[in-house]
Amino acid sequence: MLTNMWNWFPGWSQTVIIDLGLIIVIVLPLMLGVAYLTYAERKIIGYMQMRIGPNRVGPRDWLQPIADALKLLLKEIIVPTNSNKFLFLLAPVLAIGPALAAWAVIPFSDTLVLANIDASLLFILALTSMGVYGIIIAGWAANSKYPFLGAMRSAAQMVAYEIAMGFALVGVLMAAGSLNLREIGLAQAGNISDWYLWPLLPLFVVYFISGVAETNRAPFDVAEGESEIVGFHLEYSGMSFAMFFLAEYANMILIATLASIMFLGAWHPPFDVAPFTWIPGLGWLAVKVCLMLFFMLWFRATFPRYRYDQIMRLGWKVFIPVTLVWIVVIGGAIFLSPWGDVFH
Amino acid sequence: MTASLQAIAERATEKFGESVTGVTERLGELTLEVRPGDIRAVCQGMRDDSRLAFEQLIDLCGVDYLAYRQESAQGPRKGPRFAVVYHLLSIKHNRRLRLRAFPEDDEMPIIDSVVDIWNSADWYEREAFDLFGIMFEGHPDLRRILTDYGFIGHPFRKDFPLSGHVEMRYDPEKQRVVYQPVSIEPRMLVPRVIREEGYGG
Amino acid sequence: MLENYLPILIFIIVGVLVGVIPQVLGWFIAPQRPDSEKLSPFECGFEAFEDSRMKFDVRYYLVAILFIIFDLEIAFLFPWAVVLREIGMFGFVAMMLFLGILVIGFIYEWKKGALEWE
Amino acid sequence: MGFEQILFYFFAGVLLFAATMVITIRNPVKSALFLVLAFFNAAALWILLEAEFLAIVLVLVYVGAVMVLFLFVVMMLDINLVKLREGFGEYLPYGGLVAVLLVIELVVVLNSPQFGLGEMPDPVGQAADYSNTRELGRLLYTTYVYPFEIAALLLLVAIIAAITLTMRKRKDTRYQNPAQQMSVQAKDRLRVVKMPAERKG
Amino acid sequence: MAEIRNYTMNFGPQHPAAHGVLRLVLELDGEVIERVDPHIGLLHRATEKLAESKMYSQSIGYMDRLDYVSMMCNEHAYVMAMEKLLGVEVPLRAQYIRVMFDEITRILNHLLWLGAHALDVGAMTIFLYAFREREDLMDCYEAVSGARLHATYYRIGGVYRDLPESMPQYEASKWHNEKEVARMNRPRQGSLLDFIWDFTERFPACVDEYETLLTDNRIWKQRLVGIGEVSPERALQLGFTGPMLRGSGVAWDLRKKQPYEVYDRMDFDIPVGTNGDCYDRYLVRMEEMRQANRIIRQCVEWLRKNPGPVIVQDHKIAPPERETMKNDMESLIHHFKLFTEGFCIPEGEAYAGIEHPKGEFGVYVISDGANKPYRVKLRTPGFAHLMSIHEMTRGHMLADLVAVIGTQDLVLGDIDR
Repeated sequence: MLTNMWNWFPGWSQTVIIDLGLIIVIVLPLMLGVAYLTYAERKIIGYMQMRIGPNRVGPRDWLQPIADALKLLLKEIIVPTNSNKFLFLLAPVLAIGPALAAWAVIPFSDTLVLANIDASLLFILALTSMGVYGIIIAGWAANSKYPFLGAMRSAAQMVAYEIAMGFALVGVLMAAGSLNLREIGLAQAGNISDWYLWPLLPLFVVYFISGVAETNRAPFDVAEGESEIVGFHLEYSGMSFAMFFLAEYANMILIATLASIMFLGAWHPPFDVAPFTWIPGLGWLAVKVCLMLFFMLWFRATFPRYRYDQIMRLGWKVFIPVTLVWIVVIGGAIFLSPWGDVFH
Repeated sequence: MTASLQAIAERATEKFGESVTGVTERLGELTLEVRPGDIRAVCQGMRDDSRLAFEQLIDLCGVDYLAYRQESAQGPRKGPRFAVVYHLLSIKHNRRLRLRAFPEDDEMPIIDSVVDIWNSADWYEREAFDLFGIMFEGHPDLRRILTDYGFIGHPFRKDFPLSGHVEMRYDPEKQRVVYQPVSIEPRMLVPRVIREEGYGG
Repeated sequence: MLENYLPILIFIIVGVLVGVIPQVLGWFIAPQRPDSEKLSPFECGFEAFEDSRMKFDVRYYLVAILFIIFDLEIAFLFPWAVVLREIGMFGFVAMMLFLGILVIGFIYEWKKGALEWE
Repeated sequence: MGFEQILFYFFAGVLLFAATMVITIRNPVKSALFLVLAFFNAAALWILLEAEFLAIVLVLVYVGAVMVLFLFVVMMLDINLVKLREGFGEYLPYGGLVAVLLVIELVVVLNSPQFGLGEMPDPVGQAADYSNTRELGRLLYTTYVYPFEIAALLLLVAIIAAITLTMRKRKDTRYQNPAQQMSVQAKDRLRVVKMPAERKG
Repeated sequence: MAEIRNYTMNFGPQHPAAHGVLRLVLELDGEVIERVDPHIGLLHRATEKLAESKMYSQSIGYMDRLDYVSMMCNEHAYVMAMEKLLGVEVPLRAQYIRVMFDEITRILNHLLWLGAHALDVGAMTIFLYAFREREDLMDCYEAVSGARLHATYYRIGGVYRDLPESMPQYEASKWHNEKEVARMNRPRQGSLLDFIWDFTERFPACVDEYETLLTDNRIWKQRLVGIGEVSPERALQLGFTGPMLRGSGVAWDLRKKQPYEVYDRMDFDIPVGTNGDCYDRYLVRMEEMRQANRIIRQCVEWLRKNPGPVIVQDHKIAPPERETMKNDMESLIHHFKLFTEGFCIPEGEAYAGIEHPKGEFGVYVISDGANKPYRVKLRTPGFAHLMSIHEMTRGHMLADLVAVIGTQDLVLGDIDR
């Protein structure tokens, strides 16, 4: 009965339904991951600050993120009077859209990838550069002073760190020789010594820190620095605010995943020996992503906040020269030096 | 009269002559009465003279002498009503000094400002103006500092009732805060009494 | 080749829906009690001074232009990095020349203080 | 009418709609956003033509960078379109003339024999593992290296022009040199003074 | 190019970094501060006018609410001014208790300053660490006076009562099982002095913990070094006192220069900065916490060895114990007299300044022989420091304004009085 119901659909819509199913399989765990990342952040930073963190909702306080989501659902969405309504409500969509769409090309293991297009790395860079729009329009549409200044500052910050990120990715491309993330992952096969972490260490550091700055987190969260100009989503409340919240955490997970795919040998176990290979590729990727997320949470608990011009200085004057120099060094290593075959 | 205070008193009377009208020393503190006209010259001298060297103006406060010893047998004190008291501190000689000046006019008490001698006098003078109504001539920005925007009267004067004249209340119908005449009548729990010397044996 | 891009299109549509549906849901479920005080822009408790459109600050314009130029630089670097091994030394020297010219521009910016954000 | 035709007409339709909205809408920010929508659909069309690298770079550079600049400028300058549009009436004939001229040129060029459909080889569907970027890279850095270097010079000119036009140094800002800030050591900034207590009182 | 008009903005009362109800009207040129105009007075309670209508001992409670972060130091200045006018001699044990609690208050104040300052600059964790130590010190306050914050423990002529012999214990609850409660009660077995002694042994390690997190942190240095620099001459001109003055390099501390109570018997040092920027003031206050710890230890050692009266025995000023008041006619009359009409202070005026954690806190009293003061003027350090905010932040950026507000250790109760 199922089959004739299945081929009742015309040919092309069958592929659409299959893809829709695959997308749901990616989006749902991602949403849960984002929800429990917020919970993990509150718990981990809590323990770092010798307090317990949320422990009231649900058995072993596992339902806290669901409770947060429901609360935000029931909060009234306030649209300030002299702001233009359409843009005000469009901004969260522009923030969350690119954050989710980038997951289409992420390879979770050598076989599990939704859209194995050739230029997947370029696609992700293009989409993250789209993320700036949500913030700019949110700041401008609210037509009030604080969010506008906050939006301008975070936009300029994201713009500055996108360049550093782009250069860091060029380094990975030179090593891997292909834009396709799956091939970059495959190029790092073998044990831990083959990961791109070691030959491209400065690029890894620059990429990860730029990623943190790109998502306006930890020492770079000047846009929504509580103690100064309150952030661009100041006038938002209810589900619109939840969208920005969701977008920030989705971007965090995206940056962590990209960093582990490109530098920490994607789904490869550290040692190609028996006990390690039992865990599937996706498991190893999850471990690495959790490690990177832990670093991001750790940053937030310990570091004070950079001042805005120091962030721009770091972005322009430190990261871009470092990456440029390292690109030339790798280029030289591939051609001139004997260990050119480091990148087989 | 410890040696250091004695030195200040002599130096001051010798340097400023008749502009210092009174010198009293009590409880280890020296107080100089200064004529209001040349308060600026005295303060300038206090700061610049190497043997006085009062680098810091610690405090400047207004005093309203209207009801001074009012409850005593002889009745309230005569003389000018408002006074401005300066507390100075010398870091070099580790000494303190108090200057008091009585502006003559009681209706419109006015005295020269010492902001350009010690910049810290800026807000103190604004506070004395706000709470007592003492005008400071030459002050760059003499506005109210502690009382509400649009407050009428000078609250710390003795003739200003403790409960004030105006009350502020949230009015639910108008959904905003409204000002209205004060609704509590003034009451005195403990009477103010001045005991004469040798009271009760 | 094209069947790879169909899921991306659908994913973008799903992403937009994930952005829109909760807001629409929130619009209907959450209480709606507009109040003039609530709807005024947040100004730390006092009414805003004047229209919030900030005067033109040239810094943002300069950062945006520099970003475009460096973005183009990255766009040129990408294909070069992919075919690095095939085009050999000649391609490498060509790119070093390209980067050299742009590093001159970068140093010029640095010295003129265009990167300071004061 | 294959699935791709449907997509093509959809994207082309949205592109035309967005383009017309760009020039007709009143609010400058909304017109900039419609321009972004137009670029997005142009990229989608290019992907249908399997020019994959160019499409994504179009999104990366135009939507990611150029439109951000447009939005920055448009949001900050209070351009009121009403004033810009007043003169629409009397410029119409000249504008119309130029438009007609343009159309004629297009018709002449496209009807010439070289551009006939026959001469153009219809685009061949590429194999699955075909890498558009790799093809582009092979050509760009080998045969077309000379225009590539000129592109670099163009970018250099753009940098210098942008800076000389807009650099405005603020005069009285207090700068901190980060290198000095970080070289500061706690121990050379603090001295703990052992001080005998002066006599009491 | 269009004329760049400055951008006026409210750094208003409802703002996370406004330390209470401080409203700053800022004029910004893009990101740089052109003008700062503080509007204070939102927390003005006319304490001085109220004190004029209350008996002398009744307005000790007001003094706690002035600078609600260092409570006993405010009381100390008020009480010292009255004792100076009365010419009464405070028993030695009471002086030692007062010095010990002043130093405990100094640590309390510096811990809250550190937490708030670090939180404003972005380091969230320090706030929680600092408040962990504050809990223990507030337990000392509670053991002595019953209230964690507003203690009203000092009285004219000494302190209210002697140090308690036992400390309250934790009980097991849903959140803490027996084993944890036993661990938490370990320092609470002995008397208050033992508890304080145990605290002083733990405290230097805690200060080292804060220093490891902040002092050599590159971002902390970038946010603090060179911000809000004040030269020693300007500091004196602007009326700076306490850590703000010492941060600029002037070695001036009332506890050493004009010692009161038993400070001249205490052995401690004075930290002095060199450049007078936020980083120096941060280092000065951190060192002050260590020195305060040393003073507390010396007081505890002395207090353990010599018991004695804690308030002056002259019952015309200090009320007699309640037991004697019930069965002795003489003390009943004194008790009745003190609590209905109070005592009269002979005519005169006095100024008593102490080394308050924020600077020099002075009380200037004029009495005309009545049972109520004629005029009480409170010289609070915050008022003088906030005056200079325009000069310290002009030309800096908005984020530095938050750092300067933090380094000035502003508490609006102290400024608005």
